[in-house]
Amino acid sequence: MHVFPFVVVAWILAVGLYGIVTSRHLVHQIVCLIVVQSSTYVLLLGVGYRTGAVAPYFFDIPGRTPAVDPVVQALALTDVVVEAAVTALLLAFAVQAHKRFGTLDPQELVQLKG
Amino acid sequence: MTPALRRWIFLAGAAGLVAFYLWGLVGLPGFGDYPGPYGDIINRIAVGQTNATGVVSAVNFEYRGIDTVGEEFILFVAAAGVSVVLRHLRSEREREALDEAREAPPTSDAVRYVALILTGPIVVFGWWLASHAQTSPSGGFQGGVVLTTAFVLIYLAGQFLAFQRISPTDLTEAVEAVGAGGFAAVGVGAVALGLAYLTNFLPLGSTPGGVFSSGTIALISFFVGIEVAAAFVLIVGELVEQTLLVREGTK
Amino acid sequence: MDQLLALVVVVPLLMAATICALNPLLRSNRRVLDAAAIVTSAAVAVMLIVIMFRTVPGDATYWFAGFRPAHHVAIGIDFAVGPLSAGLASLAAILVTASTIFSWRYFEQVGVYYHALMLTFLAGMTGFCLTGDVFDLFVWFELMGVSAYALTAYRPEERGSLQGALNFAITNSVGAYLTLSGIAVIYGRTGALNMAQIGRDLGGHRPDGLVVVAFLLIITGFLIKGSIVPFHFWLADAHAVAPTPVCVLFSGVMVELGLYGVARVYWSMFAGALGHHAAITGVFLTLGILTTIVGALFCFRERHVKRLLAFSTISHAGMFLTGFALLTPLGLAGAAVYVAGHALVKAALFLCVGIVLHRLGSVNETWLHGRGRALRWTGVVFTLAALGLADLPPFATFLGKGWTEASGAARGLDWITAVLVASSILVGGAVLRVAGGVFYGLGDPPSEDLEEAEESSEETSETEAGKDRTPLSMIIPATVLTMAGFALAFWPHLGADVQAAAVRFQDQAGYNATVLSGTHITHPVAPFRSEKTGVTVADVLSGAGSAVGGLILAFVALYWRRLPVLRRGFEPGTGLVRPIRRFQSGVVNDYITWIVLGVACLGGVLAFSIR
Amino acid sequence: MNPALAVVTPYTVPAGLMDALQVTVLVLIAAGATAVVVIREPVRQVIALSAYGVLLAVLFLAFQAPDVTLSELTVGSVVLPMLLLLTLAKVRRREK
Repeated sequence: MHVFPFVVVAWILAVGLYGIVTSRHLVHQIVCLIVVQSSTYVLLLGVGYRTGAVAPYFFDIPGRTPAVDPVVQALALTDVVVEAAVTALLLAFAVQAHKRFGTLDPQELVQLKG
Repeated sequence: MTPALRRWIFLAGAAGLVAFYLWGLVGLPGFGDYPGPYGDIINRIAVGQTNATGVVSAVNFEYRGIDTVGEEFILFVAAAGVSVVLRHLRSEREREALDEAREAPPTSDAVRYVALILTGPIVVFGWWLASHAQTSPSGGFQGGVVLTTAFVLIYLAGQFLAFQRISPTDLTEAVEAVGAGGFAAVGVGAVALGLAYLTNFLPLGSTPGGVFSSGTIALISFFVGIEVAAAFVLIVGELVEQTLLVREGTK
Repeated sequence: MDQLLALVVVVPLLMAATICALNPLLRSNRRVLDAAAIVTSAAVAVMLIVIMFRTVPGDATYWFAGFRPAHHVAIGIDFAVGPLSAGLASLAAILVTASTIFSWRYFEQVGVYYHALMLTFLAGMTGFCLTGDVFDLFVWFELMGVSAYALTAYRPEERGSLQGALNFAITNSVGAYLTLSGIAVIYGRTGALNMAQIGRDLGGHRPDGLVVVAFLLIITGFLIKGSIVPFHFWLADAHAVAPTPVCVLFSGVMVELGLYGVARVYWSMFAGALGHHAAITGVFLTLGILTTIVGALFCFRERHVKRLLAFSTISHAGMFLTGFALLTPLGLAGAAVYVAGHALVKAALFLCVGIVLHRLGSVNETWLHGRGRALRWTGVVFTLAALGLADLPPFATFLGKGWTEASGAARGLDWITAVLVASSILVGGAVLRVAGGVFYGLGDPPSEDLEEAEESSEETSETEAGKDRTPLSMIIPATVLTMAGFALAFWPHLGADVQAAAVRFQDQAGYNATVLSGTHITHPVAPFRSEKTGVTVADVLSGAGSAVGGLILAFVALYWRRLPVLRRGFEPGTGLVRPIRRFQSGVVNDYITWIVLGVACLGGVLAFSIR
Repeated sequence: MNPALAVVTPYTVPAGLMDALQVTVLVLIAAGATAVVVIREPVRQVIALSAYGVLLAVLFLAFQAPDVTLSELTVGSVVLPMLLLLTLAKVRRREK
């Protein structure tokens, strides 16, 4: 359990990148980008975790109870919003690209090169 | 580059990247041993300083409030970008097609009733989340997204026309801008009083955890809630409109 | 506490929200929108210049929501601003002002969103320059990025602009997530997000794997934004298709902000731990020189004028990175002045290209040959700016390059001079070739490359082409920017002031004290001393040599087919670069592959050289 | 704080059980991410993504992050799949 969550993080990152690189469909590629980003959530919450501690809410528990790190949770929330925003924008691009190119294969979405 | 060649180059690179990444990750203190001090300090002082018992909201809206301002504007930009990119699709002819498409909602009755029944509770739930940022695991963002879901249910329940009635685009845009701008403006309130930007200048309330406790945190959470709900409604609305357009085109 | 520090970010954001809220009212009233955007960005520029001068005696800090550090531990987010960061941010604001003025007559139709996106873009760039918190750095980086993606696709009816925006967004998002991973890793070690605090906690220990990994991951996103080889592929795709006023910002400051991010992160967080290892210089110098050469070669063979300027930006980004890589105050000061001078003339060049597009409806050098004769004043401004880009004294660019070279020579790296001069000649030659061919009809039009002709055919709808007059609102910003690039070199004590700012930027202990204790201490402990900054004969020779070389090269390229040697079958530049061209495939899958391979290779080199 | 509430001892899951839960979910997440990438048919992939979002949400709950759980559930397994399906609907109709 010492490093296992972090190994999973590296695995998710690598798998997501593999998906982006081998993708033949833009929507598939965007989903793979979501997977890449999900590795950062697991990493963030993983580094802020403390064994046996409670969630950082002190409504009905005493203020001195050991709690996990609230900061990484705030960062992860920001991260989720960024994910939603970037994905929405990319999907709009994809819809337009499909209209203009008639395909969503990144290899054929080539207007410019060189 | 052929796909096969690309895959091999990638696999070589990824093997190196993962090895390198793991070399760094094994240097972490180990899972479950968060070393502090940032989070521990916040956990110790937050309830006393802000009267918010939900410390994550206190971090989001107060200690690291400027981050959240940036974050809300990222969403704001995304909604604007989606509008820019998709609105160019609509020529006049397509607009007419769209008006016709609105007449024919392809939803089954069962789905409609279920959706209609769910809408009320979801609005209430979303509102509760957005207004309890300071006490419990919730906040403007989650509340806003839940509110969006309510709009989508209305869409399922009725028809696209109703969706348009609930959220005429201009109004939604204005609400979104007011949400994002309102958050930024709450911060300016502190500047006007000679305090640092985003300083919590409202009374904190007498008991930690009350709905109106924690001063600006509750206010900011409210603005975030409407900003998020409006932004997602805009994004979903644009995509729904696109889908309807083509549906009409294939008939 | 200086409220201006918060207002420079908040004001553009509030204005963006306001104009969107008033969308129905403003939609038919475009001039109000234009005026709002111009006034806001100009006001931000003025505020930032004021901040820059106020921070000359010592860095300023601003703690949001009033949470000052308790017992030297930061609990809030700070803006920690010195003259270099404020100067770079004001450069961004100046360019946004110039391009919004230019847009006054440029777009036939423009919605509310264009102005709102320009303002959020400005806020993102400003926040990125000023922040002292590493996660906040990521937030502004993303705001800047998302605004830039949306602006790239501002004309989605064209195929190229979608492809450019997609490649831009996907590569830069992957980079941003790697940056975020690095931030999370370093947070796991130090439990801090404030850059000064992280620097203090890391300093004094031997760098282990975690520190090296965090450093490389964090800067990967910035290197991608900074278009450093092999992470540069997205740039030409995005620049070729973004609306020209937006290109001004992309080339002028956005790329440079990426490199600023590298320097900021290194000097405030990692310098103490990584040491001023020869390996750091080696790695960044290699990247910088490689980028310089690749960018210059691609630039010279390009016929699509916007892409040509884009590749010149890549080449210059390499030169800036070279200045940083020396790790000396003079190298950093040279890079800073070079960035400023380059931004001004590059912006002027892009604006002139916008005018050409507005009047003639094309950016294809072959087609445009001789057709720009009527645009006399535009031709003069373009040529002057091109000479500035080729480092002709007394444009500020020659000082920046000269100081970088002088500092390199002082570290025994004389060969840097040769590489920089050669690249400047190639880049200057390419741009001057365009100037001579398009505006004066000199020589022969370059031979038509069919593939490229197709690429640049889709260039007409961003502005209503075929206008008879050039509006003053277009030519004046271009002229003023060129003159500013000229005047910057005459700034009294420019070298001494900028080098003093660079010394402070590199003084990690001083930065820590300012941020965490609120005290100003000056004890330059940088490993390299300040150097002499006056204008030396070597600076003038190197700058003038580049410009003259560029002129000669431009004439050779224009009159190539009339020269008696090697006339047949060999166009200068093309044969040289054709094999490399395959790399610029336009397929984002390839670009991500190169990014992954690049990070792995850099990681390997760093792992074996720093320990 | 209400003194009556202050004496309540928070319920904590026994450490061994928590470890087991976390390991199980982490393994499932690694498999889920792989599945999302490997499934090439876009609509099925979106469904897999939705399930992956739920897995992440469970993990975040086990990491004591209820706030992030809620966000991940609403965004990761509802809103994003919805946006993706709308995009696919648009794109597929055109292909016919």
